[in-house]
Amino acid sequence: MKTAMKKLLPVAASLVTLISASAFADYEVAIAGPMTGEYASAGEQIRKGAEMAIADINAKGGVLGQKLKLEIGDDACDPKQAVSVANAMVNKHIVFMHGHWCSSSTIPASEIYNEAQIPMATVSTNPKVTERGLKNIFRIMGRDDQQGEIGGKFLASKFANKKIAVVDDKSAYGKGLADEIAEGMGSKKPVLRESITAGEKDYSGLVSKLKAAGVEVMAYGGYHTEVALILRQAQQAGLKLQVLGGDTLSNNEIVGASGGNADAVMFTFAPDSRKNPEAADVVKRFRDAKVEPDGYVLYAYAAFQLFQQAATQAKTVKYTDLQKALAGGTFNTVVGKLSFDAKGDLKSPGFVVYQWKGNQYDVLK
Amino acid sequence: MSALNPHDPASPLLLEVENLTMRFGGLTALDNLSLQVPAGKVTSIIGPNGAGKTTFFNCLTGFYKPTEGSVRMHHPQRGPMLLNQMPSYHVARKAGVVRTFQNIRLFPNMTVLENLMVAQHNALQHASRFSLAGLLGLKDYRQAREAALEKARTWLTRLNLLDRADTVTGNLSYGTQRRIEIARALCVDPLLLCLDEPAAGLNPRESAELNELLLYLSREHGKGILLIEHDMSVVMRVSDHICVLNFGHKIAEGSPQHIQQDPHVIKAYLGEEDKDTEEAAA
Amino acid sequence: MGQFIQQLINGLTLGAVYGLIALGYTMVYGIIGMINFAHGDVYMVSAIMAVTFITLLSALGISSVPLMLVLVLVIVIALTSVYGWTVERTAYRPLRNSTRLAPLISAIGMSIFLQNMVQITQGARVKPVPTLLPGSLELFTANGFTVHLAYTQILIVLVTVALLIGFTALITRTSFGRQQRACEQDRTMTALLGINVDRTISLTFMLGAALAAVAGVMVTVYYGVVDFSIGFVAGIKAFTAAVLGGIGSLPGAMLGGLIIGMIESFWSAYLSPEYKDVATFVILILVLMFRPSGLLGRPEVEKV
Amino acid sequence: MGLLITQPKGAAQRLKDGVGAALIALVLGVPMLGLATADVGGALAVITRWPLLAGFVGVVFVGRLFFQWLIDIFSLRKKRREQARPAVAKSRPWLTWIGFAALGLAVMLPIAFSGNRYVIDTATTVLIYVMLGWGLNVVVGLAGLLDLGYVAFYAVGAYSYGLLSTHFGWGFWQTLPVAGLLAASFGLLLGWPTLRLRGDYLAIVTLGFGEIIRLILLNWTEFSGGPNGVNSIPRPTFFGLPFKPDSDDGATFASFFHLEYSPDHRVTFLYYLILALALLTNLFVSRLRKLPVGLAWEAVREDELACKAMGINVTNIKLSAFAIGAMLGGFAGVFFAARQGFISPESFVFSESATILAIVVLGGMGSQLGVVIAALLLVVLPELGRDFSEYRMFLFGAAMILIMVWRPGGIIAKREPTLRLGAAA
Repeated sequence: MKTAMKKLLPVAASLVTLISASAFADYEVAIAGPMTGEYASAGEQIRKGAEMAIADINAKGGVLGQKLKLEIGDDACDPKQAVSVANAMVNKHIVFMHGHWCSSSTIPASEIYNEAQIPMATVSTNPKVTERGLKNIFRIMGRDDQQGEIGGKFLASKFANKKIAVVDDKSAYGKGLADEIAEGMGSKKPVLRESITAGEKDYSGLVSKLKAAGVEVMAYGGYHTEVALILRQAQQAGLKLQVLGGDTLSNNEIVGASGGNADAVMFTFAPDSRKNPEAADVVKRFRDAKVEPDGYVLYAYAAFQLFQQAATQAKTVKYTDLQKALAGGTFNTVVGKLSFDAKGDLKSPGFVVYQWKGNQYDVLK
Repeated sequence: MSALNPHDPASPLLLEVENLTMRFGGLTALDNLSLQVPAGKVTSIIGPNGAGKTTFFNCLTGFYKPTEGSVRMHHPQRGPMLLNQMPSYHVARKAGVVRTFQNIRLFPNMTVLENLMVAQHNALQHASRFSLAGLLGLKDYRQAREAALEKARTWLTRLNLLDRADTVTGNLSYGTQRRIEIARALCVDPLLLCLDEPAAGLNPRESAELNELLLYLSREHGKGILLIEHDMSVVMRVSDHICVLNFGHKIAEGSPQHIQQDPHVIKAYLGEEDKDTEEAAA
Repeated sequence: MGQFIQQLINGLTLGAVYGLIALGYTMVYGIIGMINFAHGDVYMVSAIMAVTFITLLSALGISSVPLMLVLVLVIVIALTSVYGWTVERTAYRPLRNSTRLAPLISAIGMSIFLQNMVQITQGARVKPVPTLLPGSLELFTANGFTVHLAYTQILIVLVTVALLIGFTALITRTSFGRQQRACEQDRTMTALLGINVDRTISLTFMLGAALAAVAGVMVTVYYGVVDFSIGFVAGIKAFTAAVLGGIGSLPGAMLGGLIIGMIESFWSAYLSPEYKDVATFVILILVLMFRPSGLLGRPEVEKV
Repeated sequence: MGLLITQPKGAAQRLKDGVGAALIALVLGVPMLGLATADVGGALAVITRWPLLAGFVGVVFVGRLFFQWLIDIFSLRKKRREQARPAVAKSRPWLTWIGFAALGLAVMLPIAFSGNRYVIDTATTVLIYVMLGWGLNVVVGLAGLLDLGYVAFYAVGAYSYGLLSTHFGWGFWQTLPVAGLLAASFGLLLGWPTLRLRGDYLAIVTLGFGEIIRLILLNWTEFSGGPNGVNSIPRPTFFGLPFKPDSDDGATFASFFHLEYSPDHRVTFLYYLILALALLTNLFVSRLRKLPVGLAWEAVREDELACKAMGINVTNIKLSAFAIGAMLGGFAGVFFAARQGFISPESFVFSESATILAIVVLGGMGSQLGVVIAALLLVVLPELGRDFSEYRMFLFGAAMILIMVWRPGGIIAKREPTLRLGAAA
């Protein structure tokens, strides 16, 4: 026990300075998500949306007369970091959280927010997020089982005579979604059920497998980068492939990345809020600021509208009242009217199938 | 080549090498070598560089598997055993044949004392019941450890290293490191000690001490000593028996006096001219 | 049959890319005996630069594909070599005489640093380039499966073969190659012979980076999409390839790359793609159990 | 670019050196800072940022001059110090005192920061890494075996608890020894065929093994939950008293001690739990190090052949290091699963192994106290960096390089002898 234990002195010293730095005057609100790492582009969308929302709210006098101050937490989609971010946020006495983004981060982090009685609005789509009986969590987007079902039914009816493969990227999100799509297809059975490893470059093995099986449509659970690569490689191999995926394929990176094949991509997503008349003003200001408000940008904006309206109704940011307001109310946001069921899921999630056309996506009739 | 018989009742046969051959690809490093090493005597292997001396040690101690031939150790308690079929650590642990290295191989970041304790690993590990007794600090482990320290202290004293005991070995002078390596080998309790050029790099006073030590070990402790050495002042003074190698062949064997007069040896060592003339004559 | 040939072609291309990156690993390992974990990120940096310069040159109106490729290769190789040099100079040279693990850790730090540097300066979004060399040869059709050989695949394999031959000649025939091999054998002795060891090591790093740069440009052209996180996976695969082939051996690195490319290609086409990395590593472990120095590595005889 | 060994003296020389550095910075900076690509309507366009580049080159120039000046001063001092350094290994009692002081602080921390769960939770993370570092230290620091797949054993421990507790209702304390043994067996399984490989070949094999374990956990959904991981892992209880709000079904920690329920109780309890586990680990490893097996580990690291010549079965010694390191990693994994309540393969990726290895090497191989300091640095630095958002990992990478270059032997580079003749007498 001679070379015994150590730790505290420097941690303590450094953390004291860290903590004393946070102020008290304003309401602290927070976003959390992958600001670094592979999925950093989603984090960037959330940040842009949140920053605009906070600026707008503060310009109009803030919430209950207090200005909002935005804290940004980076979990890099790593569950362990997510827990750490959650603890840090609790310590900063935030009154509202928008996040996290990856379901695998949202699930462990939400337990900490729940214990600390902090309401949160998330866009994580994994069903488990709201299935654990936590009262503080509100999902402002649909669930994978809902979008999977819609996607699956769409495939089964529209491509009744074509061979369909179901592929996922082995992420919790991708696999969950792909399973739901396969189930949603009902009696139409996929000819192939495959998984790939995200983060690689070469999917020619998958492509030639699809080609050999005569697959024309691929249902995909996962992120847009892999879809873009698969499409490029399919084109190279002389395979005409259409893809249907989930909300993550709304990322406009897919247009350039798929090398002109994006038109073959369909995806399920909540109704496009950019076309919402109520969002027109906000959308314009995003575009003026050179930010295309696609993907999660408007959701982040909406999350703080939600908070502002709920707090105004409750006339306080105390958890019990705020939670009650969120659970019971209906809120007008740039992504439409939001209200929640007992689990905290959206009452009318409404998924729509979109297709990319050029560098825009459009509802597919 | 006189068939000098090293057997006498006071020095029983320890090691018996028969027809040992070691080939590396096309190169024959040892060619049909036979040799007997008794206990309580110093047997030296000499020969020019590249004669196969170190290869011979490597074959004895399990580092190389000889191509042909056998190396038999006559263990006084455990009976005969074939070293050429044993893994190297068994050679030291079971057969009691322990070597040193030509280019010193100490544990350089550990202290002298720690080096000596590592050498007693097997006994200590046994006493610690694979660490269990050691973790609990049981009495018989503590006693074994005391005994091991005592042994280390004895050899440190004998080799004049006591004041260096707590020094990191890597920082010590070459001559001191040589002595530590011998002390470490002695802590394994060898029956046969194989020393690979122990006098290399020693100053005259240190080699004189080495002579004395070798004689002490063989005479007082009855250890068999197998010595590879270039320093003839050491070899001639301490050897009971000398075997001369050249290009993997044994070219001569016998007492120091005998070897000093052997024409083959003189030729191998000095005789470029002799060789040329002989070859020309042939 | 058709699918088999197709996967052979795909595996060959993939293997060539792994091999190119592995060559850099193996050269660096050979000369200073360290695993350069940042090598994959140097490759990533070069791919990002390739995107920048392809975009820039097309904006400047260069439309000839061969001219564009040559220009981009030259620029990216030159710039990446400077990155390779700087990495060695700042993170490894000060550690040259310390323990074996110190440079390994500083390489891991360098890998994190480069990856995040690119993310900050170039953004996190994936970077696409338009398909430069579209089209492919239709080789034949068997059972309704048409085998395609893309022009970029031909390009990659040709470039790789040329580089392998060139580098082997460089190492075996030139005085730099002799100095390089001398440094591998015994750095102190080489220095005593009046050879500038620092310079030789720096040059080796630059050459390794140059090879990574070629791989980076090829990947950009072939796959068309790169981002700041591609270095890690590529680095691990190339490292595996280098070890499989016998680390320190140039042909070994290429062979290792090809084998891994083939395993991945065939495993994902005929078996389950999700276990292809498991297959790669299991084969690596098996090979090392029977050939502890890799396929073409010289068996290390410890001198007693 | 400021850390080179060359030391030009004259002003002209320094200036030249600074200009050289600035030139290189210019070349490096053009493609990364000067030029960038941005997405404009679905296609890329190049944007230029020359002022940024000019600023960077300027900073490098000035920085280089300044660093050279600093380095000249430091290297002079270092030389003087080295000349004064004696060869005999001196005992350094102050290290022990630092150890005890740190222990005292560790025990006091939850009291000093009561209610601040972020600090306590971060300290818990530090302690997990300290424990992992001590475990890996046996393998890398003592036995000198480069293990790049240590996270595999951590995963084995975590999944043992995750699965045994959710499927069979095993408790934390029941699982702990089982998970340790299981992890140790995995260590033997990996070590037995591969330990004869030389250093870097062993490294890649361990890396591969770590990946294999992760990929199996990821893909074998029926067994491990696949990418969804294992959810709702029970938290450890305080001798059977759960940390829950008061309810009708049985006593809770709060009700038993007549406290008002607070989630902080559990956080604090977890902290003390890992502190105790870490202390036990430390005690265990420090004792082992002084036993024959510990000495043999270090001897194997120093010179395998010499060990064989001493009659030591090197394979067994290496295996024992591997198994014990794995077992400690398994223990840490059990705690990790219990603390997170949720585990998935994402927590057991290669970069985790790299972090643990970095802790061991940065701390100074074989040094127990060094591991603590390095774990603190590597956990707290990124935490402090949270305010820097995307610059966080960038600075972290730079810090790793700087620390290594500054202290190539690790923060505590010097080895303490395990026994002394003086003390033993």
